[in-house]
Amino acid sequence: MTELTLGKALGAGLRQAMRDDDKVVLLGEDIGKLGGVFRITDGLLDEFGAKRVIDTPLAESGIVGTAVGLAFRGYRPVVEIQFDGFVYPAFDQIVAQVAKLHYRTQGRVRMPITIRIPWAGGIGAAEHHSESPEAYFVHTAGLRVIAVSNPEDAYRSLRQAIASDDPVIFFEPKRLYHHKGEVDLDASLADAPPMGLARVLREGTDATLITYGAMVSTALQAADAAEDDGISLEVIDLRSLSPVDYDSVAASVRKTGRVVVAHEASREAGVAAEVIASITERCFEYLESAPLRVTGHDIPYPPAKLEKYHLPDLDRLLDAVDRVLDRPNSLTGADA
Amino acid sequence: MTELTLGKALGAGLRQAMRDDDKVVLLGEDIGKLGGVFRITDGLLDEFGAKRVIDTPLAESGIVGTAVGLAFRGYRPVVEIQFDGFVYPAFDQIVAQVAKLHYRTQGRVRMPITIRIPWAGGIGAAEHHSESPEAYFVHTAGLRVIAVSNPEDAYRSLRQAIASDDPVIFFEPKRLYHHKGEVDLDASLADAPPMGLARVLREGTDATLITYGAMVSTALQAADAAEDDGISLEVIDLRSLSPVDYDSVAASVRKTGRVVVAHEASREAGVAAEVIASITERCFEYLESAPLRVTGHDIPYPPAKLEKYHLPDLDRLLDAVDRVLDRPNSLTGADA
Amino acid sequence: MSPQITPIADTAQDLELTERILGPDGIRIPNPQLDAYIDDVDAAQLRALHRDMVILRRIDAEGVALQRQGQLGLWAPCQGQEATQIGTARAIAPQDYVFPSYRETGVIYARGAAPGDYVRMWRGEEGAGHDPAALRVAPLQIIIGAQTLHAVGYALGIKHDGADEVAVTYFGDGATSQGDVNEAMIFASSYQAPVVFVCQNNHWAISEPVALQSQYPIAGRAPGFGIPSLRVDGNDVLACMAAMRWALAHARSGKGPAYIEAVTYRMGPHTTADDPTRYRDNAELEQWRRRDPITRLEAHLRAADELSDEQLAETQAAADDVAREMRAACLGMTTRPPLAVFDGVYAEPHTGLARQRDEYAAYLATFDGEV
Amino acid sequence: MSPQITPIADTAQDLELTERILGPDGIRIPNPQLDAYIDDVDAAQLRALHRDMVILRRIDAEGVALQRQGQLGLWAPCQGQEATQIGTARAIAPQDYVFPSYRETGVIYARGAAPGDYVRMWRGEEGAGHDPAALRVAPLQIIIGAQTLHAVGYALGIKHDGADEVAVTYFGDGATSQGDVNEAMIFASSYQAPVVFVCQNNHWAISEPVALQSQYPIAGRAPGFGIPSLRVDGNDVLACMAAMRWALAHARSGKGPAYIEAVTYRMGPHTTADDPTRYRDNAELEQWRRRDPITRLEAHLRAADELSDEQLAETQAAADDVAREMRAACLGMTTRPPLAVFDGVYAEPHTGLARQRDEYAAYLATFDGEV
Ligand SMILES: Cc1ncc(C[n+]2csc(CCOP(=O)(O)OP(=O)(O)O)c2C)c(N)n1
Ligand SMILES: Cc1ncc(C[n+]2csc(CCOP(=O)(O)OP(=O)(O)O)c2C)c(N)n1
Ligand SMILES: [Mg+2]
Ligand SMILES: [Mg+2]
Repeated sequence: MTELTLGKALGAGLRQAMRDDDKVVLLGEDIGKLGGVFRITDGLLDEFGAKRVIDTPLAESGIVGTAVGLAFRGYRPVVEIQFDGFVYPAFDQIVAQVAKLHYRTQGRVRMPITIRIPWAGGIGAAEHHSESPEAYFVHTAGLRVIAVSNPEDAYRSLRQAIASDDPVIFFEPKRLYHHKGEVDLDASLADAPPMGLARVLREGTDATLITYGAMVSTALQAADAAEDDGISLEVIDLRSLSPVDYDSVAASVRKTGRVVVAHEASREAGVAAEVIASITERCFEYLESAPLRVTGHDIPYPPAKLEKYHLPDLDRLLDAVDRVLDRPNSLTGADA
Repeated sequence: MTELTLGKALGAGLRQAMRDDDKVVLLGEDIGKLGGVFRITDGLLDEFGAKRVIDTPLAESGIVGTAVGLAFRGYRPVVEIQFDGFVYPAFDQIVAQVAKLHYRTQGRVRMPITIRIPWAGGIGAAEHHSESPEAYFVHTAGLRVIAVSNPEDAYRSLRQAIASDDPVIFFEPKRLYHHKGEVDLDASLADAPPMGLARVLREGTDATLITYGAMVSTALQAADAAEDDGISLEVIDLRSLSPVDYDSVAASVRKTGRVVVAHEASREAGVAAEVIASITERCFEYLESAPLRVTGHDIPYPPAKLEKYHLPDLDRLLDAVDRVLDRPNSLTGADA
Repeated sequence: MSPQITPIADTAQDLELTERILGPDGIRIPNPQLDAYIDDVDAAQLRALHRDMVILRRIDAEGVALQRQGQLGLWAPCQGQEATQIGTARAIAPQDYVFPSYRETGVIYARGAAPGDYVRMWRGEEGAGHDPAALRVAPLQIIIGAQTLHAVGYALGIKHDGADEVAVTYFGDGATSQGDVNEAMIFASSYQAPVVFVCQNNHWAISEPVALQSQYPIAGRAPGFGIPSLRVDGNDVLACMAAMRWALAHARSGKGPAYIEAVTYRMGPHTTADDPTRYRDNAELEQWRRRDPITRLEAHLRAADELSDEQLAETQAAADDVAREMRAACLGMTTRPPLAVFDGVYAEPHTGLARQRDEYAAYLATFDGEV
Repeated sequence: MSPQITPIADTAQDLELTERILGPDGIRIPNPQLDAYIDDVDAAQLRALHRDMVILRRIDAEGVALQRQGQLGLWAPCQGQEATQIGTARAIAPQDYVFPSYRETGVIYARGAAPGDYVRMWRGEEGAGHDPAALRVAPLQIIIGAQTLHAVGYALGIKHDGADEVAVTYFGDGATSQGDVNEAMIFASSYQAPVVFVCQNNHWAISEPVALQSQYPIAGRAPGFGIPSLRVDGNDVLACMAAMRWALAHARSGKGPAYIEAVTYRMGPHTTADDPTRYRDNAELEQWRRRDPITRLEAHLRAADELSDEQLAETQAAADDVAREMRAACLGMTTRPPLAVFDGVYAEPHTGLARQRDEYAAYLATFDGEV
């Protein structure tokens, strides 16, 4: 095991994937000499050369469209979108081409494209640098959507995403890039759990807290805090947002009967809505209270000085836990 | 009252809005001489001239970006996207500019832009001509989203959307363009119900069927068919998809305790997920069974010959009604 | 502020001239630039080009007829554009790969399409009418301009593989307004990718005249991006072939992308759903009818006594045969079963979709009286 | 296939020449094209331009300092680009409207920004640092190229209103690769809209050299779209002003869009988050330091004995004053209260958001000991 930051783990995952398969090529803005604005591709140009680590002109539709052409030719392109808010110019190529070409051709043309997106807020960034666009891709049939929350996951899932014959939108919580964790760099993919599985990070009995990405650590902190109050929370890291591993989720809900789903993205038609609708369909008779969402508000991402009033934090999670447990909470007032 | 098709009602709505306010201008591909591929703008070039009915070069990002600039100058642009599947090249301008400029400037710059989208399937069209992208826009804070289902609604809501100081994504069910209904062309907007309200189209007591757009008539047929079986369905046309009129929806659910939400769009993180998650939050104690979704599958829109196996129809609605009523259904088998 | 500014280049360049080899009357015009590119084309080859164009026109007419008879959902006629499509496509080598738009019936014909390939997509049976690997042609693209970037990516792959191949992409005059098409030129130029851009300027993008997209010759844009271009008479099959040979040779030799604008005319409606009388003059149509690409080559061959009545009749019969096969293939098509809607969404197993499929199968089964 | 094809235009046109009025040494070079555009510029005006550039450099340095001290989240330095920004912006009339990118500090300065306007956005207090209506400048745009289309739409409005105004848009060399920027040229040309495109080619798009976006002079693209263009020395404030006056006059007179590429250099990092030593040579930096726009104008004024030491000192003091005001405004800013996150999402009441706001207010209230 090696201790790595999440950012370095991603870099190691890219390196390993490129060593494993010489059809893997990287495309993106500033990924070459600079190593990307987050340095995820640092050193890869030196090791693999400019034919495999391709700095592109500044145009996201162009990047993804070029990746599609490379996939037609049998390559396995890995695209870096510089920041979450810059994926929208590529939306048409992703939704109308990447997601649909396999279906359009009845499986004759494969699109093993991985689109990496440094993702979400909490870093005090300027506008368009803190977006959580995952629901757009979850709603798009033909794509798989992964969100990682720790170095070990990052290393493994990125390799799995690249090895997958399906297109994968791969979300990297940028505020965790410098967080460290143990990674087994020699782990073989063959032994790894499939890419689509959720993970129960902490077992509990009173309520299930479901989230993904950077909010996983907030959820774990909430579970710690709740424990002090005598509440036992189960924490699930979804990891795969499409498909969601509903078997694991449902097993937990059947046990606890109470659910909070949390994410940074805004609420309307977000991932939490999907998870709650599915949980309700599958586990209705087990539910003891209404599953609740703790999410960003339905507002554009606010200016940096105000982002803490937008992002769900420990207290908001705990308040929702109180609500699903019918304990006094912000809506009932302290003495309900 | 005048009998008009939905298409003609939309044309009349545009005409009235243009007469009411000379800052209203139309932009789109083929909207001038041709009157649009669906002839919605037929006759408007003759009446208002080429400065107000503007044929654009073939580029959707360009169209919406140009509309943004016109809005900066105090115009009230109405954009026609030729078909639902062609809105994606404009996604960046819609999501990063149209939806956010008012917030970005703390309300100093208004974006009273209406984006009309001929929408959804059921007409045997080629690929990209039958998309239901509404959830993308519902998930985007800063936009309002309207979906009409009949001529009277179309005429009124379109004028309201154009008069609104907020950007509105306006979905027109293209398979209903030729459906007729009574329209009061002289109705004043001042007396009209606000744009955001849902409408109970049929009262019932056993279950609530919630939908919008072209599926409203399927839902009404389902209610007729259910009645023959002694089942009383309440049918709600959402009309506004963002915001959803949850007061009306919740009132119905509190009465019936059972809910089916239907749409053509695919299921994962779709509008039905949002509606069910919100209903569960608000009406949990009233629910007698799990709210269910009847939607398109999570697949790209299939080729025309197969679309009937994708689109929810009368029988799929009734099967879901059976499920929420705990009657024998496709999953329990006939003798459950 | 009186002085006349001379901007970097004069926008109204002398671009109205299109390259030509056959005049509208079929008489050969010396073309010092292009002649050498077709000096191997003898009478037999000219007859083959003629035959291709006649067959293509017949295929196109059959497509329209099948649509009118309710056998196809839609058809996008290419009548008038036969010289552009045949002339360029016949220059492409077997190992090259083509990224076309929806109107390139002639291109898939030249690449060896089977009779059913023309109609499978338009009939609504499948998303792509042909097997891309078999023809080395990507599925016909409906999203305007999207395929041009795919061609560039493919060409970048060719370059990195060191292969003796070229990627070719076709698109319309309207498409030149799309961001993607411009980005494609930029990426192609930046990577010096072996890709040939073929813009079929057929004067219309549905109801919009080309002047709305560009008041200047479209081919004039490419040089600004570092891409050499030619503007050819798109109704002159020889000029189209010669120009395409030039472009392919340029790309093949490692010099990067090349661009061709073929100036032609869409004689029919945009698609069978369109009514062009709403927006264009009959006079314009008549003018272009006199520039018909097939008549032109026929006049040339007839003048040289290289096309007999028997040969003409044989060609027409061959065209009818192809049309018959196409119709038979169309009428003989069976629609895949309902559960096929779930096929091919993903290449690998997908838990979410598997469940939806199971539930839908159970639902369908209720109609069999089964449970 | 031997003959040399002459494509439509030679891609390697004689574009390397940039228009100049002041040489790098500050000596005036006759420029028959541009001279007449600045024949009214006397020594007092030259000193004013010099003063603008000095103040701008000082504002920029203060921005960097404030960021380093943790007062701003980010800053995008424009050091090196003073002549481009001041020269062009000082040519713009009060009634014109500007659509800039994030780097145009000099443009909002020239449009009359208040001290706090420079930092409000970078500090993360608001989405836009200034009031667009007050300056007639749209919010600084971060999405590369998006603002160019807004300028075209605005210009179309100007044209339809029959107003004596021009829309101006600024963007970088990297931005020229974006679809939007190309679509903007197409729409502008098609509508003959009164818009001026100003590309600040500062040689870098973060770590990417301009050659990755274009191996040919960027100004060479515009003519292909029917837009006359000039390529000017972006470190020559007189050339920038003259070219801009030409472009504005062109647009104002109803002749449609015009395009300027100002060739300059970004002396600092891309933003304060960037480390340019990772990707560029010190030698290149040194070379450009010798072309400094302020030194150049100073040399010119000094040689003509039009800039005294006292005047220089006074200018520097004025610049320090502006910086002080800017710092004071920055440090004096208060952040809006938590519930302000809900303000301005919609212009009209919104039931969904009103409810979220109420719930969040109730939640916040729990921290006051209130219920
Ligand atoms: C992105 C997108 N926008 C709009 C359309 C609708 N549409 C289909 S064909 C067409 C005109 C295309 O014109 P052109 O590029 O000249 O090609 P042609 O049809 O003349 O061959 C339009 C607007 C589309 N298919 N895709
Ligand atoms: C759509 C989009 N993609 C990527 C980025 C990230 N980004 C910010 S600035 C920049 C480089 C811009 O270069 P250029 O246009 O030359 O302007 P300059 O920064 O040199 O002024 C990039 C890639 C962005 N802001 N927007
Ligand atoms: Mg055309
Ligand atoms: Mg730059």
